[in-house]
Amino acid sequence: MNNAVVVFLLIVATASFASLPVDLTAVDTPNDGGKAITLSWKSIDSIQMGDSLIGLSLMRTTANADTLREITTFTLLDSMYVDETDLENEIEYAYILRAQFPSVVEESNEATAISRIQWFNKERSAVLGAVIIFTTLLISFTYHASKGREMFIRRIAGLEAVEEAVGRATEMGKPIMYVPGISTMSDVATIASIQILAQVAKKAGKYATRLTVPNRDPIVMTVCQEVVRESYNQIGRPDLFNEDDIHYVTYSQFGFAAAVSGIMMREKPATNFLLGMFYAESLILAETGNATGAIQIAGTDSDAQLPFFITACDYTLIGEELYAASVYLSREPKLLGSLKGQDYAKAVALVLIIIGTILSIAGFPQFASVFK
Amino acid sequence: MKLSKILLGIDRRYIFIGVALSIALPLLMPIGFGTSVTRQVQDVYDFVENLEDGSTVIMSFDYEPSTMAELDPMARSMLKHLFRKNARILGMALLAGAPGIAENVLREETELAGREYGEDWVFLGYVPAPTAAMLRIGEDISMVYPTDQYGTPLTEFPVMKGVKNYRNIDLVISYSSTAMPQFWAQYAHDRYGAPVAVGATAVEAIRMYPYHDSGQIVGFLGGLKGAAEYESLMGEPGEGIKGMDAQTIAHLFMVLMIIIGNIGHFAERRGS
Amino acid sequence: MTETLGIWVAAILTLAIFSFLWKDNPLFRLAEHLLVGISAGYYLVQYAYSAIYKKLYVPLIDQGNLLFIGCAILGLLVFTRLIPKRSWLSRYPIAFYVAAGAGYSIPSGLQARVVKQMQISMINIFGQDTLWANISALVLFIGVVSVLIYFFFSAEHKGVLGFFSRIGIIFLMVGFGASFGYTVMSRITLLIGRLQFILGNWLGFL
Amino acid sequence: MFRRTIPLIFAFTVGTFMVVQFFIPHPTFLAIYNGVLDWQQVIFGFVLIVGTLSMVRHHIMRLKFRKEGYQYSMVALGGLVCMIAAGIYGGIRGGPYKWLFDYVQMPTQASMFSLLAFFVASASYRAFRARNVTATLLLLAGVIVMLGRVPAGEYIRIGDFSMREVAIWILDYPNTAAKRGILIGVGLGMSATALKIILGIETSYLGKGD
Repeated sequence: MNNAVVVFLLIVATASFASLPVDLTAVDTPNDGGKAITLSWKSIDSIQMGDSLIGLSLMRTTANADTLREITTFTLLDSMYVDETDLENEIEYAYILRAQFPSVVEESNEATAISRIQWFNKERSAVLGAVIIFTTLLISFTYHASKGREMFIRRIAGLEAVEEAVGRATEMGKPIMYVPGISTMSDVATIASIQILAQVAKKAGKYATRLTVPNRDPIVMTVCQEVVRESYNQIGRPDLFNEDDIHYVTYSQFGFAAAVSGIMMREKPATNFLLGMFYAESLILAETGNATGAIQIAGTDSDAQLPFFITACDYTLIGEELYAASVYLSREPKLLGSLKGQDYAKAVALVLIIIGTILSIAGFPQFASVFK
Repeated sequence: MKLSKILLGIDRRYIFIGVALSIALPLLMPIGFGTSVTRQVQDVYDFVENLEDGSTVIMSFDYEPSTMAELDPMARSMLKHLFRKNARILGMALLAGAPGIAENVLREETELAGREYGEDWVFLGYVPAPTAAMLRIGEDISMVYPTDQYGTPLTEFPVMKGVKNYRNIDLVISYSSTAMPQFWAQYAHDRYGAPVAVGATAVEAIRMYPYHDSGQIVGFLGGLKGAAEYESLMGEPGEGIKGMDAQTIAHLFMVLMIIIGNIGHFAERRGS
Repeated sequence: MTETLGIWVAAILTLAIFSFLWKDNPLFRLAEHLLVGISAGYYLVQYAYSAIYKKLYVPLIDQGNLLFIGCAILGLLVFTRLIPKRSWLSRYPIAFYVAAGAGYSIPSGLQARVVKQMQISMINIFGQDTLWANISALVLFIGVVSVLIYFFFSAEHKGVLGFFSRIGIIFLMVGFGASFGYTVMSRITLLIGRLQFILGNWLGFL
Repeated sequence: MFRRTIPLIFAFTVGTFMVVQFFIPHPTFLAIYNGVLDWQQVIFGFVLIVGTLSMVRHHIMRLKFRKEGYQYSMVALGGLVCMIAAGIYGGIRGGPYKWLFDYVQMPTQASMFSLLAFFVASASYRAFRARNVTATLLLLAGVIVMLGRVPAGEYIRIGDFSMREVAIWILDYPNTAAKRGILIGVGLGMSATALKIILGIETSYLGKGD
C-alpha cells in the first residue's frame, strides 16, 4: 500500500467520526460553465467553538489522487466558499474542513461533489419567457400588418411641426440641421432617428432646401449618407445630394458639441432637428440653437436628457414617442406591426405589474419573485 | 407693461455674468455652509465602515477629465476611509481618458496614507470593451489584466495573493459619469454577487435610485454634494465641502432668476 | 517648464471657449477647430492601438491565430466605403457590428429594463412600515401604471385611458423638473472646477 | 443576393447566437461571445479610420473652395496631424501625445462641458414659468430639487419637512415612477428594434437600395 492510499483512507476514516459538527455540504455550482463546486457549512462561530480556533482550512482530494491538498483557509465567520482551484469537470472531489485548536486538530464530515457544465442558466428562465412572449407578439403583429390589416396609431403631438419646420426653412432660405444623436448604430434611438431623417430629407428635397447632418459616430455617418441619397433619389432630385453635407466631425463628445454649436452660430439654420440618443451635450446644442432663433424639434429616449429638451426646444418627443414617430411618419406596415407588438407587450407588462402588486398585497409575494 | 418686459427679456449674457460671479466670489471668499447626509451616502459609508480589516476592494475609475471636478473628491475621500480600514485597493479604468486621472488620485492618496505599491495597492490600467472586462473579472481577473499598468505580471504582487475573481473581492466601487455603474450592477452584482458601490455625477446619480432600491448596489454618492456628505461623515473636510459654498450661491442665483421670470410672467398677464 | 506652458495654453483655451457665451468669435473658432482636430487624432490613435493593434495584430501576427484572418477581412471591408461601386461590401462588417450588439441587447434589455423593473414594482403597497411609506408606495405604483398608459399608442387617449395618461404626463413633468433641478448641481460643479483652475492653478488666487 | 440577402443572413446568424448565449453558461459559448466582442472593437477601429478620412475630406473641400473660414480648417487638419504624429513617434503613454491631451484636449473639453452651468441658468429662466399646470409642475419640482440639493435646503421648511426631505421624496417616488415607466417602454422598444434587425425586418442600418 502506498502512502497516498493510506492518506485517503485516513480521511475517510476520520470523516466518519466527525468531531467538527459544521455539516459541510458540497454541490456543483449551479448555472455555470463548470469547474466550480460550492461548499457551505455552519460557521465555527455559530457552533460556538470560535474562541480558541487557530486555523481553519479546506482540504480536498479525489479518489485517484495521491495527495490531500489544502485549497484555502477561512476565518471563524465564513460559511460559504466556491472552489475553483484547478478543478476538472466530471470528477468526484471529496472535501473536509480541518480546524486547528490549541491542543487538537478536528475535522468535519466529508462532502463530495462532481462539477459539471450546465447548458442552461435557470436563473434566467423569466428572461427567456419574456423573450419568447415578446418575439411571438412582435412576429405575429408584423405578419398581420404586412398582410394589410389596418392598424391604428394615435396622433403624436409635435409631428405636425415637422412639415411646418421644413417649410419655414424654405421660406427663410436657410438650411436645416439634423443631428441624429451621438450614439452608435446599435442604439434604437439612432435607428428611429434615421427613419425620421429619411422622411425629413424627402420633404426638404421637395423644396430643395439644404440639409446638413453632422455626425459623431462614423458608422452612423455612412448610414445617414445612404439614407439621404436614397430619399433624394426617390423624389427625383439626386442632384441635391452632397456627401460633404453629411460628414463626420470628431468622436469627442464635446469636440462634437463645440463644432455643432459653432456651425449653428455661423450658418444660423432655420430649423434644428435633435433626434436620437444624446448625452450631456443636449443642452449645449439646444440652448445655442435657441439663441440663434431656430425652430427646434427634439426627441430622445434618454430620460436624463429629456428635461433639457423639454425646456429649451419647441417640440419634444418623449422616450418611446421617438420610436412611434418614426413609424408614424414612414407608415411602413411592417414597422407599424412591430410598434403594435411592442404596445401589446407593454400592456402585458402593465397587467402583470397590477396582478403582481395585488397578489403581493394579498400575501402572495411568490408571484413577484418569479420575475427575478 | 414696461416692468414685465424688462423682467421677461433679460439678455442671456447678463445671466451668464451672474452665474460666473456667483461661483467665483464664494471661491475667493468662502462662507462655510454645513451639509447633512442622505441615506444613499450613509449606506456606502456604513458598508465601508463594516468591512473587515484588510478587505480587497476594486476601484474602477470610469470617468474622463470632463467630470473630474465632481468625481475626484469622492474617490479621494473614499480612499482615505478605505485606508483607515487597511483595505487593499485594485485600481482600474474602463474609459480611454481615465487612466491618467486614476493614476493621479491613487498616487497622491496612497502617498498621503503611506501605502506601498504592490503591497497595499496596485493600478491595473485601462482595458477597452468595459462590459467584457466586467464579465471576465468574474472568471479570472488575470484574463483581463495579465499585468499591471506598467507591465509587471500580477502574480508578482503580494496584494494580488488569493485574488482571482469577484468571489475574493469585498467591494467594487465605480466612479462614473456614464451608464457604467449600471453595468457593474448587472454584471458584477447580479451575475457574480459582488457588492457594488457607486460614485456618480449628480446627473447619473438620478438613475441609481432604482438600483439602490432593488439592492443591486450598496449605495451611491451623487455629485459634489455626495462627496461633501462623505467628507462630513469622515470628519475630514476636502474639496467637496469647499465647493459647496459656490454651489449654494449659484443655486440661489438660479432660483432668483426663475422668480424674476415668474414675476414678469404674472405682471404681463395682469397687464394684458 | 512644459507644465507652466501647458497651464497657460489650457487657461487661454478655457477663456476662448467661454468667449463663445458672449458671441461667436475668431478665438472660439480657433479653439473649436483645434479641439476637433486634436480629439479626432486622439481617438484615432487610441483605437488604432487598443483595437486594431491589440485585438487584431497581436492575435493574428504575434500569436498566429488564423481565425483572426476573418476579423481582418471584415475590418478591411470597411474601406470599400471609399469605393462607391463596391461600397455594398462594407455591409458585412456593419451587419456583424450591429447584429452582435442587437442580439445581446434583446435578453439583456428585457432583463434589466423590463423584467427587473416589473419585479421591483410588484410590492405590497399597504405593507410598508409607516402610513407615509404606504402612501409613497401607492404614488409610485400609480405613477408607473399611468406613465405606461401614456406610452400606449394603440388607442386614442379618451375616457379612463385619457384620465390615466394625463396623470402620466403629470408624473413625467414632475420627473423632468426634478431631473433638471438635480442636474443643475452637476453642471455648476463643472464650472466650479474650471474656475478653480483659472483662479487657482493659473492665477494663484486660491 | 450578395448585396442584401447574404448580409442579412449573416446578421441573423450573429444576432441569434448572441441571444442564445445569454442563456447558456457553457465555456465554449463564453469564449465565442468574448471573441465577438473583440471583433466588434476591431471593426469599429477601422470604421473610425474611414470616418476620420471623411472629416479630412470635409476640411480639404473647405480649403479647396476657399469657403468662409477655410483658414480654421487648417487648424483642424493641423491638430489631427500633430496628434497622430505625436502618437506614432512619442507613444501614447507620455510625451507630446499626453501633453496635447492634458493641456489642449482636456481643458477645452472640460470648458465646453462647463458651459452647461450657464445654459441651465438661461434655460431655466426662460422655461420655468407657471404658464399652465404641467409647466408649473415642472417649475415646482425643479426649484424644490435645486434648493433641496444644497445645504441651504435644510433650513427652508415646507410644513413639517425640510426642502431637502421634500426633494428626496420627489426624487424617490414620482421621479422614480416616471423613470421606471420610460425604462420599461424603452426596454421593449430597444428589444423590438434589435429583434427586427436580426429578423431582417429593420434594414435601414444597411442603407437603402441594393
